[in-house]
Amino acid sequence: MGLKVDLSVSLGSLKLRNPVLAASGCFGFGDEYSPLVDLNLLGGLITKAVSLNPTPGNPPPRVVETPCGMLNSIGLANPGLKGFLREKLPFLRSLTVPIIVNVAGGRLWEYVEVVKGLDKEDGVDGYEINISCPNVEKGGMEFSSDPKIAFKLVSSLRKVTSKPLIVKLSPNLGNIVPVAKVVEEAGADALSLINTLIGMAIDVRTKRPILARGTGGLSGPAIKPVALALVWKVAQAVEIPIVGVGGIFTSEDAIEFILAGSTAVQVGTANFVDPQTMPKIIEELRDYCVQEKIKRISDLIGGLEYG
Amino acid sequence: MGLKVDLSVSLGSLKLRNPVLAASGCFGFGDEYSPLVDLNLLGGLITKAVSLNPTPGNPPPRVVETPCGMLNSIGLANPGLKGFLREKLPFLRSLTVPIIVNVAGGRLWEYVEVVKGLDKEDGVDGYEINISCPNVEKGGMEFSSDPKIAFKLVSSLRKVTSKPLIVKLSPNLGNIVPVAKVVEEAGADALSLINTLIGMAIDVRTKRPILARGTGGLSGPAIKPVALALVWKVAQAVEIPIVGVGGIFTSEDAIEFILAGSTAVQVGTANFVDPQTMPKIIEELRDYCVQEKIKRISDLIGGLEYG
Amino acid sequence: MIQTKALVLGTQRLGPLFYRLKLKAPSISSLAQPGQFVHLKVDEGYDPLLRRPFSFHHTDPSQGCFDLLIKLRGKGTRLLSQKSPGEELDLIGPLGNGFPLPHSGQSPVLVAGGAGIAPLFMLAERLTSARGNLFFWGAKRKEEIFLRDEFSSLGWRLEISTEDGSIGYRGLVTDLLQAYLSKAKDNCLIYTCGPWGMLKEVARLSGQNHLPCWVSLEGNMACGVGACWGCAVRCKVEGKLGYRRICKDGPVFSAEEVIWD
Amino acid sequence: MIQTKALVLGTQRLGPLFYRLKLKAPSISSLAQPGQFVHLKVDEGYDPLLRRPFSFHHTDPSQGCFDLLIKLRGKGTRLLSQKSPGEELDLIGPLGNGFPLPHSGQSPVLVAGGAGIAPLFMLAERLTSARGNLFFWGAKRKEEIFLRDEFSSLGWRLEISTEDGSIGYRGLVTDLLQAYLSKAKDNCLIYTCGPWGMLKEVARLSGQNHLPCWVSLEGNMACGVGACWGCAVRCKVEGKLGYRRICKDGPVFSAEEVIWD
Ligand SMILES: Cc1cc2nc3c(=O)[nH]c(=O)nc-3n(C[C@H](O)[C@H](O)[C@H](O)COP(=O)(O)OP(=O)(O)OC[C@H]3O[C@@H](n4cnc5c(N)ncnc54)[C@H](O)[C@@H]3O)c2cc1C
Ligand SMILES: Cc1cc2nc3c(=O)[nH]c(=O)nc-3n(C[C@H](O)[C@H](O)[C@H](O)COP(=O)(O)OP(=O)(O)OC[C@H]3O[C@@H](n4cnc5c(N)ncnc54)[C@H](O)[C@@H]3O)c2cc1C
Ligand SMILES: Cc1cc2nc3c(=O)[nH]c(=O)nc-3n(C[C@H](O)[C@H](O)[C@H](O)COP(=O)(O)O)c2cc1C
Ligand SMILES: Cc1cc2nc3c(=O)[nH]c(=O)nc-3n(C[C@H](O)[C@H](O)[C@H](O)COP(=O)(O)O)c2cc1C
Ligand code: FES
Ligand code: FES
Repeated sequence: MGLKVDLSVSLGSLKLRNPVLAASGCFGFGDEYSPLVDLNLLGGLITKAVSLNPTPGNPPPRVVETPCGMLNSIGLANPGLKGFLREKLPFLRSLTVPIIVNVAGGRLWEYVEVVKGLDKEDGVDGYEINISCPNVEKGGMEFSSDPKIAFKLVSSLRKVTSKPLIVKLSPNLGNIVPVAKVVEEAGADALSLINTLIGMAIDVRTKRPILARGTGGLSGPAIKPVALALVWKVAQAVEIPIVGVGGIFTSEDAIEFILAGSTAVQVGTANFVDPQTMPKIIEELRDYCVQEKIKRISDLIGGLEYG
Repeated sequence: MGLKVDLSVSLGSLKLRNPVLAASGCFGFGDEYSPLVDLNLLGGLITKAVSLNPTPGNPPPRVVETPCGMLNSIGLANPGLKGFLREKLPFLRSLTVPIIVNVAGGRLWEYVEVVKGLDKEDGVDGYEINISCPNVEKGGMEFSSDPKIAFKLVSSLRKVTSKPLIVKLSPNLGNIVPVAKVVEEAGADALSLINTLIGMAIDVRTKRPILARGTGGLSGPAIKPVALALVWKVAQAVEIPIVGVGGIFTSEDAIEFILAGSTAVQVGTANFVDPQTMPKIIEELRDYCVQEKIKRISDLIGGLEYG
Repeated sequence: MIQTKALVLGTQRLGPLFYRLKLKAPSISSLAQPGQFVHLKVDEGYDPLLRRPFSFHHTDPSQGCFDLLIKLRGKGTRLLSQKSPGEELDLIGPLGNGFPLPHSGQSPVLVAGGAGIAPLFMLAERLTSARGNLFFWGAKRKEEIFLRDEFSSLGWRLEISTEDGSIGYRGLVTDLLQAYLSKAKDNCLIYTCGPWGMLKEVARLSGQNHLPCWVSLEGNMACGVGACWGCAVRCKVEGKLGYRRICKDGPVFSAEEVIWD
Repeated sequence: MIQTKALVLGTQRLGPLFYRLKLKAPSISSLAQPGQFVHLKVDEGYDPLLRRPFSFHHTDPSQGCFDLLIKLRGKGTRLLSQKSPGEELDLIGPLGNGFPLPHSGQSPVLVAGGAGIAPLFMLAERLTSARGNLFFWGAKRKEEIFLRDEFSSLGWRLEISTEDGSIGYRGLVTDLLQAYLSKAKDNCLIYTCGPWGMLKEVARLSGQNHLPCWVSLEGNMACGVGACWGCAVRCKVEGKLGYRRICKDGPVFSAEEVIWD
């Protein structure tokens, strides 16, 4: 079949050669997976969260398998802004794919400092602002559970960078739409949906929670239906692009998210199960477009037929 | 082993011979499963939702499998109060186990009418008030998403019945604790946690949602970690008993919920997968207690060791 | 209705998309009627989670056995195709109402589309008095047609259509039926099973010709026993628009009862 | 580090709780070092979801093969025990750092608890110059002790303890170690693998006797390649409390590095 398919999509000013990104925390800083995967095939790479100061993370156990999913309470373990610049960025810079740094913080000014500290750096192509991590005491969820605080955070960041700002929202909210709208209004270029759901597992022999912190974040195929429903809902409420994430393991999963209104998708837990997931999905998206005679994958975005 | 184990637990004035109940909507009105299961073994049976008027339910498809779960949009299909009294109650009355009627409505007064209409009936041992169904336009979620409305509903019901009132809450809320507290204050005897999570599945060939209504309620093992985390959280905030539900398929699952603070548990989706699930769990709970030298299963409630 | 373990006796490939699964479960085998089905757990564990419904395709109660005829669709049907003799499957059955048998004087005509052959073959086996009658079977292509020896030994006249014309009439099975009915048979009783669009057309042709017609429907199921109302299909219920359960009120319905659009 | 398919050559029961899984994957086999592990996908599908880590137990690079020694625990290890020759498993390996070999003059002493035998057996195979040295192995009961012929042909002196005394010394393997160390061996180098409580005691005894000690740790893993920080273990890191990854910085650590309480 001679059809040339255009897989590229845009998140604000950020152009991706294909819509498949590595999800934050599920692909480290790229280097760990480079022996197994040709990173330059990806649409982009979102780093593990970077906070201002080095963060050791939570006590173990930090992960446990659940039915079709896993819980994690990594606790944003990361080398901090300086450590990132010194140890991680040089490798990332050597790649030809867009690098999006996932930014986390305990206080508003910490987010601002991290973005400021990264903004002049070559090789940082955008930010994913993590206001939705269920595994830290401060920050994280707080910022996304109150629209006013979310507005303030995003507008403060908007002032210090002109690079693409993607804001990652939590599914652990009653109604996600008000926060999504406020974040859009504050100048975000895109939204990532969703972070993990709060979950728990108990060891019936020891009568203790399996994760040292009690609860953790649920990811994997188990949460796909929840993520998809939220993407669909938010896509009808905002104009900015959405990056869908949650249980994407196959190209069909990716297409479901795109049809529901995602411009791009992220692959998280699936990388642990099969590091070849992203290259496979990209290849199969191309095949799907050829079969369905879709010239540009961007024509599929929000293409759900309903009602 | 000669140890005699006491599996009985109490939900307010309702005494159950064991803590395993059939979840609403997942065991019909009992009769459908009676050829396969000895219903009198159960701790209790919660009926499919009963509304004031007969409800045909939603257009098909109404169910679809998802990873370790399923989505449903049954839409509270039921024969209505009169149909229930005429067609379903006589059979239920013939059983020796407590019958809890799951009550749904579009408006506050409809809930009140249903409870009034059932209250004098022999064979109705309590109510589970469904203020958490994601699959109907009116009622359902509304009642649980606003603490004030939830308070009004439960106190109105409290006035018309002295039978046990169990209120079933939705996981699709940001913070479930305020509603839980308000419902307790309004006089509920117990809380059921959780109803289904909102989810979606898309057919990539037809580009349409698989469920005719777009979204549906996610149940099954996939949601167990979420249910468990909510039970644990609410158990620390209220005094009244909690009935845990969400992905319980094995006796270990049931014990996890009991340790997290459930007084009783409900088995839903598992009945579809294996109708023997409830009798098996009851048997295995007994074995577990013998092994662990626990005389009364009620000693396990909230027995999680943490911190 | 019984829940029991069935022993896998073997699987047999019938072309690229179909296979026959031979099972042994005497209690089920002796009760099974054409048009009824079993609801079976494909595998231990949670993936796939729900049971899968399959019609009885052939029974041999004297041996305590029965066959399912399965078309490869997704995960569940693929896993089933890989079962080895000696494995066990948990199943519930017989479920559903089954095909009502013809009254004396009625002349049954069977119309199958694709995998719809599964229950109709068993019906053909039971309707021994209908030898010489017509069995229409439509498929996409030659490779999806099989069982021809079985049909000839049953004594039914098999008329085949394929969409690509690789065997039999080129076109839809409903074209064959239409042609046949145009030569009018007043005492015909039509039985049909297959994809929705085909059933709808068979229902239309039957109605047009004032012939009674039994359709066997498929739909996503959860419980399979009538408890969850997950398998609802829009029907005329006591004159009004309502729903019926495929698993319990069906899978066989009168074509007139079903709301087709 | 390679991701590849491994061919199942067979499984072999070793008592009620253990079995050996023989795999063929030449690229992996030739790279494997004692103490390293593979991360493997037990089954297609989502249940179980995550890969499972297993240490190399024995390698035969000339044949492109290697063995895993697996203790039945949950779903994953049960499914693996049911694999048939000819099936394929997706695996990633070799992973982790492996055991540092002894310096000349150091006399290795190996201490295994339960399934901890798996990697230590391969280490014993490689340390041919240590023939005659001591290998301590503790288990619950007789049925969990096997491989005795293999040990005698390797030339190691196997000292066994069981908790119920059904074979060897009755008590804990650390009692045996303690007794041995009390007769002091200044040039001992201890290697150990087993449950956390046992490792902690071995670490304590080593410290007390000022002996170097390598421990191989287990812990829940997600990625297995160092990316997720899910397998963290509390360690002294540059003098401070910190975390190390079992999969990447380990699974072998110096006993002094690990924070045991
Ligand atoms: C009463 C009845 C009798 C049937 N008899 C036969 C038969 O004899 N031979 C045969 O090949 N098939 C038959 N089917 C269809 C068969 O049940 C589906 O093809 C099968 O469930 C698909 O499973 P899967 O895991 O391979 O597909 P998937 O597409 O992976 O299944 C995903 C989900 O969709 C459901 N599903 C998908 N397609 C169908 C369908 N057409 N009908 C019902 N559920 C579906 C599955 O049950 C499952 O829950 C029958 C269906 C019904 C309702
Ligand atoms: C580096 C390393 C090497 C290992 N080598 C061996 C070996 O050679 N032989 C052997 O029998 N076992 C070994 N183990 C332990 C083995 O990985 C677990 O027993 C196995 O994962 C249990 O899987 P399951 O599905 O049967 O158990 P389940 O309890 O059902 O597993 C549930 C989850 O817990 C995890 N889990 C449970 N127990 C352990 C454990 N002890 N360590 C790590 N994860 C666990 C599983 O990976 C899974 O995610 C090793 C572990 C590690 C970390
Ligand atoms: C081990 C692990 C670590 C994660 N760390 C982060 C993180 O640092 N920042 C963040 O925004 N999301 C983090 N996430 C969430 C993922 O990026 C993703 O939103 C979530 O896992 C759902 O997608 P999935 O089901 O494909 O994994 C983490 C998830 C996992 C499983
Ligand atoms: C098909 C189906 C129908 C349901 N109908 C009702 C209902 O009528 N009323 C109600 O309160 N909950 C209803 N539920 C929710 C269940 O009672 C239960 O809360 C939920 O399924 C989670 O438990 P599970 O994972 O064990 O199924 C229904 C669930 C399913 C799957
Ligand atoms: S599948 Fe449950 S009622 Fe038919
Ligand atoms: S398992 Fe992911 S870092 Fe070790």
